[in-house]
Order: sequence, then C-alpha cells, then structure tokens
Amino acid sequence: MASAIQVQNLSKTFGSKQVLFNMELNVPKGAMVALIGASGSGKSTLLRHLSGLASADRTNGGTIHALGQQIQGNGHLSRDVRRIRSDIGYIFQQFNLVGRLSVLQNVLLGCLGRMSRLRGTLGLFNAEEKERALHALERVGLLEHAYRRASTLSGGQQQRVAIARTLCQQAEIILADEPIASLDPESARNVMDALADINKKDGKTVIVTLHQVDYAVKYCKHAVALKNGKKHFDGPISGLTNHFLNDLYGAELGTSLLFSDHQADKEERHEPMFRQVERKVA
Amino acid sequence: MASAIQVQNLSKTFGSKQVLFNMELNVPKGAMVALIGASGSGKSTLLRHLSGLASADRTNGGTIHALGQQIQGNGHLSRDVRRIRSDIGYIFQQFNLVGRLSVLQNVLLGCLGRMSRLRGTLGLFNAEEKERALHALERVGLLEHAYRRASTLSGGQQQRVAIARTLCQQAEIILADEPIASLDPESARNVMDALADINKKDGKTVIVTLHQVDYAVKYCKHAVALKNGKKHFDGPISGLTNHFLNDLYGAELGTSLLFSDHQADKEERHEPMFRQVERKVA
Amino acid sequence: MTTLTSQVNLQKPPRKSLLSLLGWGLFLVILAWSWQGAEMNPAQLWKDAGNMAEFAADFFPPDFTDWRLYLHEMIITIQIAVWGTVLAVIAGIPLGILSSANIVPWWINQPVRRLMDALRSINEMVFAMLFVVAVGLGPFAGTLALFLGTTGVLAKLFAEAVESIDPGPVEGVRATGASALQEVIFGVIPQVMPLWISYVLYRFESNVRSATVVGMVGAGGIGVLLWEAIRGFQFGQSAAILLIIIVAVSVIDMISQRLRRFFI
Amino acid sequence: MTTLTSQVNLQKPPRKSLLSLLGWGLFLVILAWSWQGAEMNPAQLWKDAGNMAEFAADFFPPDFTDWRLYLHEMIITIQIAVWGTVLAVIAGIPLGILSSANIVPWWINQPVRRLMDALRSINEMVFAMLFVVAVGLGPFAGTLALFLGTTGVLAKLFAEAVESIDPGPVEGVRATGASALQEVIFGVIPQVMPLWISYVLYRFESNVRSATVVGMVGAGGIGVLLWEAIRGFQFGQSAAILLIIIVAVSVIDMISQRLRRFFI
Amino acid sequence: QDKQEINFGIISTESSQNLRQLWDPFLADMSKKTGYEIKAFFAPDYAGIIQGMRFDKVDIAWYGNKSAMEAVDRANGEVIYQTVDKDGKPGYWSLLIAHKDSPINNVEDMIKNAKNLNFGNGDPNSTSGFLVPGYYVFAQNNLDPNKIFKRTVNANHEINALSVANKQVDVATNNTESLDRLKVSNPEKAAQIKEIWRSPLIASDPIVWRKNLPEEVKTKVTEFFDTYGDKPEELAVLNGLSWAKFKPSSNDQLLPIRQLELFKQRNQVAADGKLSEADKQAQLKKLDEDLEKLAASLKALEAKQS
Ligand SMILES: Nc1ncnc2c1ncn2[C@@H]1O[C@H](COP(=O)(O)OP(=O)(O)OP(=O)(O)O)[C@@H](O)[C@H]1O
Ligand SMILES: Nc1ncnc2c1ncn2[C@@H]1O[C@H](COP(=O)(O)OP(=O)(O)OP(=O)(O)O)[C@@H](O)[C@H]1O
Ligand SMILES: [Mg+2]
Ligand SMILES: [Mg+2]
Repeated sequence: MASAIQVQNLSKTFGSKQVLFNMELNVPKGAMVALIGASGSGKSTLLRHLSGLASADRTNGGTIHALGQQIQGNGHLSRDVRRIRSDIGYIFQQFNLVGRLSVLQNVLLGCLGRMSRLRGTLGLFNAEEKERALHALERVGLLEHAYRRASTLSGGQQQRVAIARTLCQQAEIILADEPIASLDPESARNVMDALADINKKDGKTVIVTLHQVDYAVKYCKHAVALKNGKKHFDGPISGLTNHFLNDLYGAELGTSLLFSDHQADKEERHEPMFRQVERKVA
Repeated sequence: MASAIQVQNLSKTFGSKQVLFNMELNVPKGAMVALIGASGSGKSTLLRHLSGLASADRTNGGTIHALGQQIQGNGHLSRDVRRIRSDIGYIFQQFNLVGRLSVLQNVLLGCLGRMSRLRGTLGLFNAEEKERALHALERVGLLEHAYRRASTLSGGQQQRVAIARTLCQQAEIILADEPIASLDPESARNVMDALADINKKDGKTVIVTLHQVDYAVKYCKHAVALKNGKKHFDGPISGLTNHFLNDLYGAELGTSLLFSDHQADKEERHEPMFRQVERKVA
Repeated sequence: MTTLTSQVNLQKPPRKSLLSLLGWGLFLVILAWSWQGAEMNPAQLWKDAGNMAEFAADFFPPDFTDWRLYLHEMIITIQIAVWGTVLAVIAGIPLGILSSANIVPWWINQPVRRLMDALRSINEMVFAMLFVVAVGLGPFAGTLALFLGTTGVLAKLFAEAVESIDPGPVEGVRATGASALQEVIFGVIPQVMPLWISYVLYRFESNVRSATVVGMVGAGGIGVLLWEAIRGFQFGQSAAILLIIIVAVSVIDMISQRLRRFFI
Repeated sequence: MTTLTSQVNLQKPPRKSLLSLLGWGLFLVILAWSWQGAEMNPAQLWKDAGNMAEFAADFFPPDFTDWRLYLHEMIITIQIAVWGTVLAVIAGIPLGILSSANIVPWWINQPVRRLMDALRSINEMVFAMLFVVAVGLGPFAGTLALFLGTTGVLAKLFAEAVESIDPGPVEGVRATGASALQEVIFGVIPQVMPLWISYVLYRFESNVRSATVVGMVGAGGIGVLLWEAIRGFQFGQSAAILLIIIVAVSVIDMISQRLRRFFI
Repeated sequence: QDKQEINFGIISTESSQNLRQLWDPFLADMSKKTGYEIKAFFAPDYAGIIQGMRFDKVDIAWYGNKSAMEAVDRANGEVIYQTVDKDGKPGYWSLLIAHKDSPINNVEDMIKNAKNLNFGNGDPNSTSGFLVPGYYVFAQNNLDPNKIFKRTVNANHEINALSVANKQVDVATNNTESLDRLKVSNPEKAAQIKEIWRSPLIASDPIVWRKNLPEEVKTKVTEFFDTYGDKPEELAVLNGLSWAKFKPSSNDQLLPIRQLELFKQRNQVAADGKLSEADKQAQLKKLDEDLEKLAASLKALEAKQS
C-alpha cells in the first residue's frame, strides 16, 4: 500500500538536547494511527516535522516524505513545501488560532492552500468556500459563534475551531495534536467520530496524538508509541496492554492507566478487523 | 461543616450574552468536588469568579464568600481580595505561565502572597521558599527543567509547572481548571493523586473541572454539573449515571461517555465511603 | 518536608548570568563616563530652582490675540502631517516586514534595516532641500521630507513589533499551505495591528507637533510660529501656541487609544 | 455537501461594519482635504528630478578632513543622550505603567496621559531655556531638556506596549495573591521587555542623531555641526558627518536587535 | 513662457523676524501693483531658500547680510534693494553685554578678567553674534575666545540674553535688535543687562533677486520697489514692518561682511595644525590677496559715495 507519511532516520536536537533519535515511521495511506507517549516524549515535535513546520538536524537529520513528495531532507525544507502542506491538515495542541480574527475567518484560512494565490492574499473567499467553512463549523457545533472573535471563546470552543479549520482544508493527511485535550466527553466523542469518519469514508490518513489511551483503543487500529524521543512501539492497537502502558508512561507496575481495562488486557479478544499495518523496514 | 466556598445567586453576562444564571454553590471545607459540564457551559467562568479574577454583574450579581470572607458582592471586589487570593490556588486551563521567566521563577511566584510585600516585590526569595519550589517541581517531575524558560516546555510540561506553582502556594482552597487536559495518563494520575493527597492529608478544599468523567468518578466524592450556565446537578458522584451524562453533554441516549461504564451504571455498588456532602440550601 | 530525592544538575547555566553581569558592569562604566561628558551637576538644579519658577511665570497669562492664525497654521501642519504619515505607512509596512528577522532571512533584513537606519539618520533638512530643488518651496516639499524620515522610523518600529509576536498563529496559517505573504497578512498583521496603530499615530503626532522641517522649506506650520514667538521673547504668545499644540496632541492621543481598543 | 441544518442567526453584527465603513469614509475625506493643504503635486517631482540629482551630487565626495572633530562631537552627543535617556527611562517606567488603561483605572491613567502629552508637546527649546536659567548654559541643561521630552515619548510608548500584552500571565500572578505592583513586575514587565528595550534604544538613537536642543544651549554635539555644515553649504563635510551618524545609528540598531533577542 | 507668479522667500534675519501678520498687507500690495501672484514662503532658515533660488524655485528673497552673500555666490542672486529703518537708523549693531551689577564695563575689563569669566558666544553662523565681535573684539586683539575664557559656550541671542540677565554667563554677544525686542516683551530682564561694547554699523537687510529673472519681471519689480511707500497708506504698511521706503543697493553692500568672512577663514587657516607649512603659506597668501582686493574695492566704494 502506498505511503502517506514516510520518515527515515529523523533526528532533532534543541540546543544541546536531542529530543528525537533516528526516528523511522511509515504510515500507509488511509490509516488512522494513534501517537502516544509520555509528556515530553517528542510527539508534538515529531508532528511538527511531518508538516515541515520544524526542520530536522542539519547533519544526519533524515528525510521525510508525504504522499510521495519530499518535505524535508537533512534539515532543509523542500522548495514546494508550502504546496504539500495544503494536503496536510494540522490541529495544534495550543490551537494556534488568530485571536483577533473572527471564528469564521479562522476557519476560512483553511482554504488558503487550495485557492488562487491572489484571491487568498486579498482574503476574497467565494460563496462555496464560505459554505464549506460554515459546514465545518456546524460539524463541530459552533455555527452560532461564527462571527465572534476567536479569542473570546472558551478553551474547548477554540479547540473545535482549530478542528473546523482543518476540516475546511480538505487535506489528504490530518495531523491532530491532542485534538480532544480540552473537550468534554461528548465533544471529544464527536471529534473523534468526525476524524474516524473522514478516515473511513473519505479515506484520509489520520495521525492523532492522544493522552487518553481509551480513545486510542476505541478509535484507532494502529498505534505508535514514543518514549524519550525514540520509537518504542509501532503496531496494532491491541499491543497496548496495561503492562506495556505502565512501562511506556513510567508508572509503577500494577497501576491501571486505562479506564476500559477490561478491554486492553484481553487483546486476544480483539477482532481481526484491526488491519495489520506493515512495520517500517529501516 | 464550615464552608470553604459559598456562592449566592451569581449571574454573569458578557456583552449581551448571559453565561451564568443565578448560580448557588456551597462547598464545605475539606471537600474534593468535580465540576463538570459541556464545553462552553461556564465552568471556567465560574472558577474565575470564585477567586475574584472576574467580577459578576453589577445588578443582581450575587455574592461570593471564601473561607468566610467576602470575595465579591454585586460585581464589586472586596478590598482585601488580594489577601484572600493567597489562600486560593488557581490552576488555569491555559496555564498562564510567564513565558519569559524560568520554570523555577514561575513556581516561586506562588510564594508571593505569603511573603513580605517588599521582599516579594524585589523578588528576593529565601532559601526555604526556593526549597519549597524545587520540591513542588519534583512532585510534578520537572526538577531537571527548573532553569529552562517556561515558554520552551511542551504543553504537558507547562501544565505541570502551573500545578507546581499552586502547590508552592500552599493555599487552603485549590481551584483547578482542567489540570490534566494535556497530560499523559501517568502524569494525569500523578497530578490527580497529588490533588487527592493534599485534599485528604492536608485537609485542603479542591474544586477541579474535568472533562474526563472517569477521573471525576475515580477521585471525587462530590460532583457539580453545569449546563448552559445553570447548575444542573449538585450531589454525590454516584449520581453521574450514563443516562445523566448523555443528558448533560447532549449526546444521543445510549451513548457511553464513560470508559469505566461498568462502574457508573452500577452506582448501587459504590461503597458508602463516599462522604455525602450536604447539598446547598438556596 | 524532606530533601530533594532526585539528584539532577540544578546549576543555573553560568554563561548567561556572567554575560549579564558583564553587561551591567559595562553599562555602569558608560554611565560614569557620560556623567563627565554631560557635566551632570544635580545640585545646581535645586540651587537656582527659583529662576525656573520666575522664568516659567513669564508664560502666564497665555496671549490668545492671534488665535486665528495659530489655528490656521495648526491645520496646515496637520494636513501636511497627514500625507507625510500616510505615505510613510504605505512604504513602511512592506519595509518593516522586510526588516523583521523572524519573517525574512538575514540577507534581506540586514540590508533593509541599514537602509532604514540611513533614512532616519539623514537630517530632515537635507531631505527638505533635496525636494525643494525639485518641487519648489512649499508644503509639498515638506510632506516629502517628512515622508522619508517617518518611513525610516516606522519601518524600524513595525519590524520590532513583528519580531515580538506569538509564533503560534503564524504557524497555524502556515500549516494550511498558505504562501509567505498570506502568512504575514493573516498571521502577523492581526497580531501587530494595535501596536502598529499606536506607532502610526505617535509619528503622526510628532509630525504635527514639531514639523520644523516643514517650516524650513517655507510651508509654514505651527512649529515656525512657536519658534518665532520664542525668539521674540513673546512668552505669552508662546504659551498660547503651546496650549494649542497640547490640545491637538491630546486629541490625537485619545483617538489613538480608541482606535487601538477597536483592534485589541 | 448538504445545506446547513441548523438555522442560527448568521448576520454579521451590522453595527461594527457600518462603523468601520463610516470610519474609512471619514479617513478618505480627511485625505482629500489634506491633499489641498499639503499642495500635493506628484507630477512636479518627476519633472525636475534632474535638479535633485544635481543637488545630491554636491554631497560627493564626503570630506573627512575634520573627522577628529566630528568624532569628538559625536561622543559628546552620545554622552548627553545616554543620561537624557537613562533619566527618561527611570521616570518613564512608572509613568508608562500609570498611563496604561489595562493596569490602572481611568481616573489615574487619563490625567497621567495628558501630562505626558504636555511633556511631548512642549518644544524642547522651551525646556532648554527653562533649565538654562537654573543650571546655566552647557550640556547639563541639554541633558535635562532631552530628559523631559524623552520621558513624554517613552511613557506613551511604554503604556501602549503594556496595553497590548496577553492578560493570561498577569492573571496567573494575580491568582497567587500578589500585590498590584508585583503583578506588574512579574506579569507585565517580562512580557513587554523586548518592546521596551526597542523603544529605549530607538529614543536613544533619535537623541543621538538630532539632539538639536543640546546645540541650542551651547553644548555642541554632532547635530549642531551638521546644521552648520549644511548652512555653510559645506556639502562634502555634511556628507561625512551624515556618514558618521549613520554608522552610529546602525551600531545602536544592531545592539538593539541583539539585546532584544536576549529577552525575547 | 509667461511668468504668472513670483515666489518670494522671507527668512528671519539677525535684525528682524518674519511675523507674517505684518507682511500680509505688503505682499497684497505687491501683487496688486506688479500684477503677479505673489507666493510668499516664510522660513526660519536660509538654507532651503538659497537652494530654491539656485534652481529657480525662488525669485526674490529678503535675506540678512550673511545669507545674501551666500545667495549671491551660490544661487545666482543679486542685491537690488536695502531696507531702511523707519526711525532712520542705517542698520544695526553687534553688542557685548554683561549683567548690570557686573564689574566689567568695557572690553579691556573683560580681557583682563577673562580667566574668571564665562563667555556666551553666538551661533557660529551669526553675523552679529559671532562674526562681528569675533573680528573686532578678538581677532584684532589677537585673542581666541575659545582659549582666553574660563569657559565658552555657543547659543542663540535669546538664550544668551537671558543667561546674562540670570548671571549664568558673565559676558555674551548680542545685537541691538534682539535686545530691543527683549525690552518690549520683558523690561525687567532687559533692565538687568548693560552694554559693554558696540560694533561698527552693520548694514540693514538686502532684498535679492535671481539674476536670470525675465526682463519684464525685473522691470515691474523695480518699479514696485522704487515707488512703494510714496503713498501714506503704503508707508504705514512699511512702518508696520519697522521700515521706511526701500533704498536701491547692490552687491557692494556685502563687501564688509565678505571682509569679515575672509578674515575668519584666514584665522582658521593660520590656526590649523593639520596643514603642512607649505600648504598653509600658499593658502594664506591667496587669502591675503583676496583681502587686499576687497579692501581696495571698499576704498573705491567709499570714495564714490563721499
Ligand atoms: N523550542 C524548544 N526548545 C527547547 N526544547 C524544546 C523545544 N520544544 C520542545 N522542546 C523539548 O522537547 C521535548 C519534546 O517536546 P514535545 O513538545 O514534542 O513533547 P510532547 O510529547 O508533545 O509532550 P506533551 O504531551 O506534554 O505535549 C520536551 O522535553 C520539550 O521540553
Ligand atoms: N471574555 C468573554 N467574552 C465573551 N464571551 C465569553 C468570554 N469568556 C467566555 N465567554 C463565553 O462564556 C461561555 C462560558 O465560557 P467558559 O470558558 O466558562 O466555558 P467552559 O465551561 O470553561 O468551557 P470549556 O470546557 O470549553 O473550557 C462560553 O460560551 C464562552 O464563549
Ligand atoms: Mg505536545
Ligand atoms: Mg474552560
């Protein structure tokens, strides 16, 4: 199966501190992958590299391809990285909304990559794009706030605007950095349902970092776990046993980190419908 | 039992939009209360009022008392609100760290309310306060980052710095606005354990908003639920049935919003060790 | 409380604190050295403070006999300042963005910054004469001279506002595949808007209040009137002119506050 | 794609857009009105552009014969500007904070702002004469005059930086029970530091590059030399002096960039 | 092409200010009588006006002596008329002033006590504040004001006058016109000041046109200046500017100023330590020749006038 994301030998150092070590990753098109790991393990940093928002080390920094096109190699971004980015939706952990613009304008920004340069630069969004943005807002339940300033929204509302922006972008790949961190259970379920939906129906590739492993188990068939900047696990979700999680997050053994522990410990009961994604050959 | 927080008839309007309606709340000293509700239901707004960071409507805005002292009445903050605040620790949803200060300095700010004006103003923290701050950092697992700039930390790390600041403050009441939203399960468990610990051992009052109801069920004996700015529920945690939650968050009936659903639906199985907190008489 | 259980290296990086110590030391040396050059002698200030009061008393009462003239010249100054500032804003926005280290690479921002330094450094009198020989004496030459000087200032201030923005929203825009220009328009400009407005109105105000360059090329303006009044020892008139300038500046300042509130 | 299922009111609040339309209209009217006053006539500029080239050619080659004198006067100007600016910073920080609408109530910030408006509006010449009668002619009077004018500018710029901060960290500090002053020191100052530094260095730079007031009270300075060279039609010397000023300003600008990077 | 308008540059000079209220009726009359539209430009400084004249952007200007010299040398100007004081004064004088309680009463006193005195010199571009006293008081006595005094500072007339009145400096340069203004506006301060030296006469301000004005314009302008002030209402306008009828003049009016300038240059060259001896002698020789030539023409002029 064709690769959506292909990472080879990615290393990243901030100052004197290396936070990613020779990372290898291969995400096939149409997969929905949960990226898990303790706080500070490098999840956000990895995602930022995937979309070319951060560049890897200059020496032995590795290469990243998305949809067959090179995003960066050895710390140098490709020339057409901006074009490729329009096919990669990104939901930021800190939302990264433009606080002084209205909610609708923020969502419309998602269209920028797919419209003519001039029209985008002048902010002349057409009726179809506006409709698309309003639909995205409706999908996250914020239609009524369309004309409010983004900075006056509650935390969860801002996160949903960020999600709507990505929906509006209609990208092939969606990178979601803790998209449900600030959401109530029902909104979280809605968002995860939406992600699962576009993954299943539209065949888009989704990589989502999640702290709530329960959601990973419920929505993703595949998981990648990071620990201290190294890939610790890359396989079917059923591999996330309680024992494994305790090891991953550094908890004492015997602690239950899953609320749905009746599932995780009985991975043998998982149906084979969890598609086995081939693991990357380094 | 003496009240830690007493809210009478609190109303708040932003512009033309009322977001809190005649709220009544009574939290006894030493309680650990989960504040739940859908995104935008007014949880953060309520907490901000409790610590006098926002003031209620000028007419019929209601009064708020903390530890027997008035914080605000009819939209006017009390004269000595600053003194009372030093007894109310606050963990913000957006962390609200001072990005350009070091992690340790951020935590030390927690001491400001308890030291002499002059010393605090000049930033002359003594050895004991530094020790206290370092302990707080150790407790949240960030000791090694003490001298980094707060703005370079990962999302979860920042949230833990905010928690350490509150620990350092040694307040009587702790208001925590989604303290575990950006944390991995093990960190989340650590933080909730820490909150439960100071609640149980030191007898501090804790009000914590949580989107992950599972944590509420696991750690709190009492829950308050908001819906559209009105108090929807105020009672023992065992009241949070799946049916109730679906109603609260507006999900379709039959959806399971709890991963630990085997617990919530069988509230009759809860041990009576859940201390029944008397419900507020309006 | 127990002692710390983890044994991590908690030494504050010594390089930075040493550097800042050095910096402060250098600063103190410069202060002391300048004390000589500036012939500082604060004692004197108290000794003859009576003179100051006496001199200041000369300004009262303000003499408003010629207020019509003052107002007329004030209005001319404002008109010239309007165009000088508007042109400077139009040129200053792109130049400011091109001088921002966080938006463009150094081999663009450094040359542009040096060019702006030159625009600020070159005395307005020189610009004024430059334009006089082309367009003749009068307000237009003054406007053009103001324009160049103000461009240098605004580009610098604009750039430094851009350099202190929150990079988050810009990344948010970037991630949608936007072009570099679009990043600036949707990610940068909304963030710096309140500051930019305050800079523009600050420069407008300072063009209004002094605009000596405008006077030098014979365009009139309130600055020349004030100058003449002071030279003629007409302190009552000077006070009247100053009051008119103060009112104009206060009005601009209040508009500035309003406008920024609109954008904050 | 289906049509929207929810029927919510999606009208953009008309008040704001109408207001901004009105604002733009007013702005255009002002522009047109000022076009008259400023006697704008861009065609002229092209017609006699040759004159400009001829005039500019007089400045070449720069004449550095007296560079020792220029350097000496440059240093004196810098020394005077150092103290004028340092004093203004010391006064400007509290005054700036007291002029910030988001920190103090209006009945404090409005009077303080008006006072600062007055400091900016009153011509430096007036301040210079005021101090001359107290401390005599010389650099000290110039320093004090610079100090007052610069205070007015810095207080305003400082205040507007404070008004555009992120309120979050301030609330973070407030919630610990800190006093109002502590909120400012730990919540506000760290956020505005880079901007403040750029303002201080900008004003220092502008004091260095003009400092005409310093010349008026007999303290010399590079501004006076330049002025005399221009008035004496010594354009080669003017060019040399201008180059020295440009270098000084560029150095200050580069220091400014470094310093701010240290704090950003 | 036909000239429709005349650009008239007006600067503040040593002896007068450009108070435009007073100029307006004069300019209106000038427009009426010449038939041209008069565009007046009031500027506090001459540099812009002279550059404007050089590139034909200014047609006629009222200058001080020093600035007129620059206009003649650099901007193709020509002195055509001279203003005349309404009280019949032929010009104005440069002064040295001291506080009235000061023991210094004349130049000898001043020179004797120079070591203990603070001296307020004028703006180096000022004729009456710098050039004239520099020549008659210092250069002719072979003294350097920057060396003999305890301390020497440069400021404009206004600040110098106030400083003397407040005893901030002991002696300062000034001129009669500036002191008269002070007497009107602030008699108490003026009463604190006494005159200790007065210079030879400085000629009153010249009116300069650019030589390449069309003949037709020149004729009309000459006619205007020749006749203006004949009628009583015209004289009243001139009186408002403190003037009587204009008097014809020529570039020769500037000869004394040229002499001072050259002398100043000669002193500078003589004092210049950086010049090689040979260079210095050559330059001095040239300057001396120029000075001689000037002296000769001045003699000739005086002979013609007497
Ligand atoms: N700009 C930076 N400078 C220095 N260190 C950084 C920077 N950005 C991230 N780091 C460090 O890199 C490590 C990985 O950070 P990252 O944000 O990827 O973690 P994360 O897995 O997303 O954590 P979280 O779950 O808390 O969001 C952390 O130790 C963090 O402190
Ligand atoms: N400054 C403000 N101006 C206008 N509306 C506001 C402002 N702050 C909050 N609101 C509105 O008030 C309502 C309650 O907000 P609040 O932040 O209390 O929600 P919340 O329950 O904390 O939500 P979340 O779980 O998403 O954080 C929301 O609809 C929000 O949009
Ligand atoms: Mg992260
Ligand atoms: Mg909230």
